[in-house]
Amino acid sequence: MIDQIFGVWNYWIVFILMMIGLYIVISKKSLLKKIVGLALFQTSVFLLYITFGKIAGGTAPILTDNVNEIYSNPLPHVLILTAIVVGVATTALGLALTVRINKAYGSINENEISASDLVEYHKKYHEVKK
Amino acid sequence: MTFIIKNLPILIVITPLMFSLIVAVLSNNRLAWILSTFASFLTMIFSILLCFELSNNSNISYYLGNWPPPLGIEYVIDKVSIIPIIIVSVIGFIATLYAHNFFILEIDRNLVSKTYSLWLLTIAGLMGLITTADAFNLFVFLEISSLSAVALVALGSKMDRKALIAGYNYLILGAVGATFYVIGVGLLYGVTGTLNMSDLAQKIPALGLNKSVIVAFTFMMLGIMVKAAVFPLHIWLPNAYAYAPSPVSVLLAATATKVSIYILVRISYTIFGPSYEIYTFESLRYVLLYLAILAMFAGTIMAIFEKDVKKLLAHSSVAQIGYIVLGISLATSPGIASGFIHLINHALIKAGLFMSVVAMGYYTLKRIDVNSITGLGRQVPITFFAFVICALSLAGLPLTVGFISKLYLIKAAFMSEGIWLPFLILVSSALSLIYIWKLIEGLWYNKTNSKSEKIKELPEIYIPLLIISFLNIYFGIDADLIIDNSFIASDALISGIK
Amino acid sequence: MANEFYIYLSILTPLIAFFITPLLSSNPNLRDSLGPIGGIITFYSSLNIASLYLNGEILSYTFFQINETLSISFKITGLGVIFGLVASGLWILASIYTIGYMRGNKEKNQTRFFTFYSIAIFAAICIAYSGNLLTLFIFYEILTFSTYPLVAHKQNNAAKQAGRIYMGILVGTSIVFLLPAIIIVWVLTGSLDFAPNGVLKGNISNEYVPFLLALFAFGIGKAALMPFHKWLPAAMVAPTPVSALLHAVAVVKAGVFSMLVVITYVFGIDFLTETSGAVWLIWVSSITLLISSCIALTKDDLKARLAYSTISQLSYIVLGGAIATNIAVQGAAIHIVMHAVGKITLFFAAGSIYVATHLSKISDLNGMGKSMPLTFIAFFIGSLSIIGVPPMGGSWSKFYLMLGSVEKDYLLVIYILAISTLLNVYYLLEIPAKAFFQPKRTNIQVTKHPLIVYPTFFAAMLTIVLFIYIEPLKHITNLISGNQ
Amino acid sequence: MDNIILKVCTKVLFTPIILFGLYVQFHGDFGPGGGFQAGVIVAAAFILYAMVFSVEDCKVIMPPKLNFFLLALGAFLYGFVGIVGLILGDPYLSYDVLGSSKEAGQHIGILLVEFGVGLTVCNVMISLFYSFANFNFGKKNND
Repeated sequence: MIDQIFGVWNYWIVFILMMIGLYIVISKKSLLKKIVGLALFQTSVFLLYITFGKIAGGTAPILTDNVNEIYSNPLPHVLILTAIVVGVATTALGLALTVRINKAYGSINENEISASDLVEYHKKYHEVKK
Repeated sequence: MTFIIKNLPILIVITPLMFSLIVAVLSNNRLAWILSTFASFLTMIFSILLCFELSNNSNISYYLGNWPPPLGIEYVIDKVSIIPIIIVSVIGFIATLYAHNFFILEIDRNLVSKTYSLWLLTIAGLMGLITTADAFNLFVFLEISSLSAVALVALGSKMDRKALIAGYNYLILGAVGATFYVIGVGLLYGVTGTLNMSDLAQKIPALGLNKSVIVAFTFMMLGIMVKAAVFPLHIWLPNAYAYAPSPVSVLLAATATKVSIYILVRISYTIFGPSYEIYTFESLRYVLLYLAILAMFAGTIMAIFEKDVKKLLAHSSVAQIGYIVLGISLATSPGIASGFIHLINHALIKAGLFMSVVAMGYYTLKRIDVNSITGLGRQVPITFFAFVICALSLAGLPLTVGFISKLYLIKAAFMSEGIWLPFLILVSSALSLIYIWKLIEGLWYNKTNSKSEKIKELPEIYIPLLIISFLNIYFGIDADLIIDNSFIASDALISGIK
Repeated sequence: MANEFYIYLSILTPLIAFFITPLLSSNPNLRDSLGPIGGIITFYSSLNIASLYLNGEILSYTFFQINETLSISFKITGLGVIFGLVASGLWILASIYTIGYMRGNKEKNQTRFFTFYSIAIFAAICIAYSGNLLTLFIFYEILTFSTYPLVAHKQNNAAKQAGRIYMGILVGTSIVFLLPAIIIVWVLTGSLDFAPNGVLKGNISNEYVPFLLALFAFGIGKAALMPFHKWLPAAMVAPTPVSALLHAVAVVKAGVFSMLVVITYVFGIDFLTETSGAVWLIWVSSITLLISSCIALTKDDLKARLAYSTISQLSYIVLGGAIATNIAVQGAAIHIVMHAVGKITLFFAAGSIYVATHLSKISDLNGMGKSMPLTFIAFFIGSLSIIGVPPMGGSWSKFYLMLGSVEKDYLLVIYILAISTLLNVYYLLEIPAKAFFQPKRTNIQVTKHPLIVYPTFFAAMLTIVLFIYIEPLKHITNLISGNQ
Repeated sequence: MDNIILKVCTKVLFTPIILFGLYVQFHGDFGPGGGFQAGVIVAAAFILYAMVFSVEDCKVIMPPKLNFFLLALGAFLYGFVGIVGLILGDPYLSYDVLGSSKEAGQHIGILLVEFGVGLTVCNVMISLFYSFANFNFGKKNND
């Protein structure tokens, strides 16, 4: 039982970070905070991959004269390098959109944005009625 | 020229990719358009060549950088993946041909060439998604295509600021979906040590009822279901399609979700196919089935009450995705084949519908909603004609592609589930007639006491439109090509299960 | 080869008219003459097809093979010959009449009207000669969609509402009921072709037969079985030539024709008798027949009354099919012809009254008989034919229907037929009676158009001719169920 | 920022940072390093310059147009090297045929590709910085 909890503590961290990130994405009204949550969520996945790749006592996988040296699996790291780039692109695009939204709506709060869209809709509707 | 034949699987991906980089730095918008059209034309030619290549052998496999799998990345083209390849390349070409007038109207002039760059990048991403046989590479292409698609959607903000919100929601949901997928891939990699799809398929059955694999399967399916807009994970779709710049709506509606559905099929049948009894539980099949039925009705009913025409079409897309997923969830050869048939046909139908609706918006310079279309049909007769053909095709009028897909879908549903399922399908498609008819009627009726002038229709807009409507009819009559290939594809998938 | 040429000719003529008509919009005379000319050509080829059929030659032609089991193909059947003759023959009359009506009434968008008129005829003839269920379904739907612009020709709100009901019921039923029925047949038998004694025998267990038949019966909304009859009265907003086309020639006849085809060539009369799967249909059609006759009594609008009368007459034909004996089906097939001629007379008359006086209420027609004697005499003759009084053609079909029900001992059906005949007498003869014997109340300007009056009178004469000249028709109907 | 010490230090450090970036770039062939790291390091030099002086000054030494061009060029280089291999008769992204021997080919290929990566990463960083640097995050500006 203790092993179940503390023996795999790295997975617990991944899991907790993941849930925090997802919770932020779902619950926060601020568009900026959502992106922060998303970044956290993605980072937790990076950790998950790296946890797989790590071998206790292993070093960087660089060829040396010592044939018996233990080294970590390099593939997850490479994959995560790609995933980090993707994550950066996502975050950058999200931030850029947030900036543009702020410019267009004067707010980055979801509720205020939908309220102002509603106002716009009603204005248009009344114009049609006139 | 043999190196072209030899390298076709990668050429269809890198042609749009490389051209997107060239187009990005151009300052002349027209030149950017010509180059993009050329690139998408080349892609289409390569895809068609690939089709011929494939008629000789059952699949073409390509090792990137000469690294053999499972170490290297493998690209595989087989009888299944050729279907979405043809859809994306043909629709991509027609949409690119069609795009120019709209982009210079709807987007800031100095952004047009970059828009084309994103556009080609989307096509490249979609092509990569289809061809790759590496689970992680698939994630990269998933993000390439969806990030560029998000940027394209957000570019609609010059016309309507809601495009920004639509793009933002698309981004967040898409990123969560892709991350879900990558979690699943990570878990699979953790237990099998490989990322190659066929290698995974070989190793998973040996693991039995491993919890990691079950969780991985769930995560991957969920992630792709978000991308494929399977009900109820579709909420990003209507706004994204509705507020994107017009050509982007055409491209995305016709291709993006189709490719995601193809991946859904790939995951559940190719990767988990050999261990089908263990992992693709009967229950999951039923989850998909019921979600598809809900999607059919929810999408249709939302479309009936929707005023904005582009959004209406997007809601109808949700319903149509329901039909496709329904066919696939039947898990029989005719079922999957009918899913593929509708995959192709719906791409043709929705491309035509979006093209004609945005053309009307272009001519009248305003957003098309149900009230503003009254009498528009006589002002733009050619566009109206194309719209009617595609709309009737959506409704499933005989001699159009919509009828063929409905015929096979109902047959497959009847053969595996009995009468209740075809009945539900038909009720929902009869309901879909309501919104189709609302549009046709609105376009056809005259405005009360106002003489409307005829609008001069532009050949560069109506020629691609007429091509699409012609295809809608042609493949409704000569449906052999689509039907046969869909059955070959579904048989190939089903044989993986056994 | 040379014989199949007649199939091409009869199908392609209206199609060519459809393509040429829009090109001739600047020359109304030439455009309008296309209708009668096309009608004569089509009728000529239909006659040839009929005589070839009587000589025992089976013409068939596959237009397109979609895959091994699906094809768009044409094949001449006994019922098809009858329906083809009716559709093409009455097209001549209707097109001449239409010219007069459209000009006399100064309607707008005449070119569009004629264009869709010919495509509707095209669809009707294709239905007549269709060789399998898929072809039948395809042209059934095309007929629905091509008649929509005709129904909603006036493009006002009333037309919009009516058009919605029309499309909603016809397309809705065909998608929800007819299409699955066809697919069930396809799955069960692996083919959709018509066969002289049905294809379902041995492929379906007996308890499902009524169910499948119900899908067909309600799916063919054009047969106007209750409760899917509403579209017919709704479609009355259309110009009268359209009503004539819808109620006498193309649409409703396509519906009952499809019903008979399904009963004889898909189920097979013997199979239905064995399984008694059509008994429920007898009662449904009888009820439709009675109720719609009663509703017709209450209608004061002339066209609405005729519409409900049509619903009840259609039920005769369905009833004939449902009784499922050779004689009853023969009666039903003859009734297709007789009712077509009779009802087109009545609608022509109604239309000429409308063009001449702009009256549409029955109560306004008092005493009009003196100012338009020819029209009302035609109306009277047409009514007698519908009622079934010799020497009008309608008597034959009722005679056969009664024979059929006697053969099967459905005595109640005979009573119902008798009651409905009495109702017919009341609601149809009331109109000429009022016109001739009531004093004229209002002073109304009467303007006649020769192209309207003569086709009307000619149609009325045709009902008498058909009574005498019944033999060839009997020959054809004898061949319907395959026993030479 | 008008701090003279910072300005002088930046001017002195600017070149060594880029040089270090290049070192990391080309060392990546044999040891830890490579395009990603090098790109970020070089970008850091420009970003430092922009922070100490001003974004406008930085835009003089690295105009946004050039920045965008180099960004595309880097990615293009990556793809193009692959295409060269493809034309010479090997699959895409196979570098064996680029040199006289397999090793030499790999060497040249990786070098070029990593240079492309470095170029792109560096310019992406700079352009990200440009697009966010001058933005006013206050309430809606009434333009």
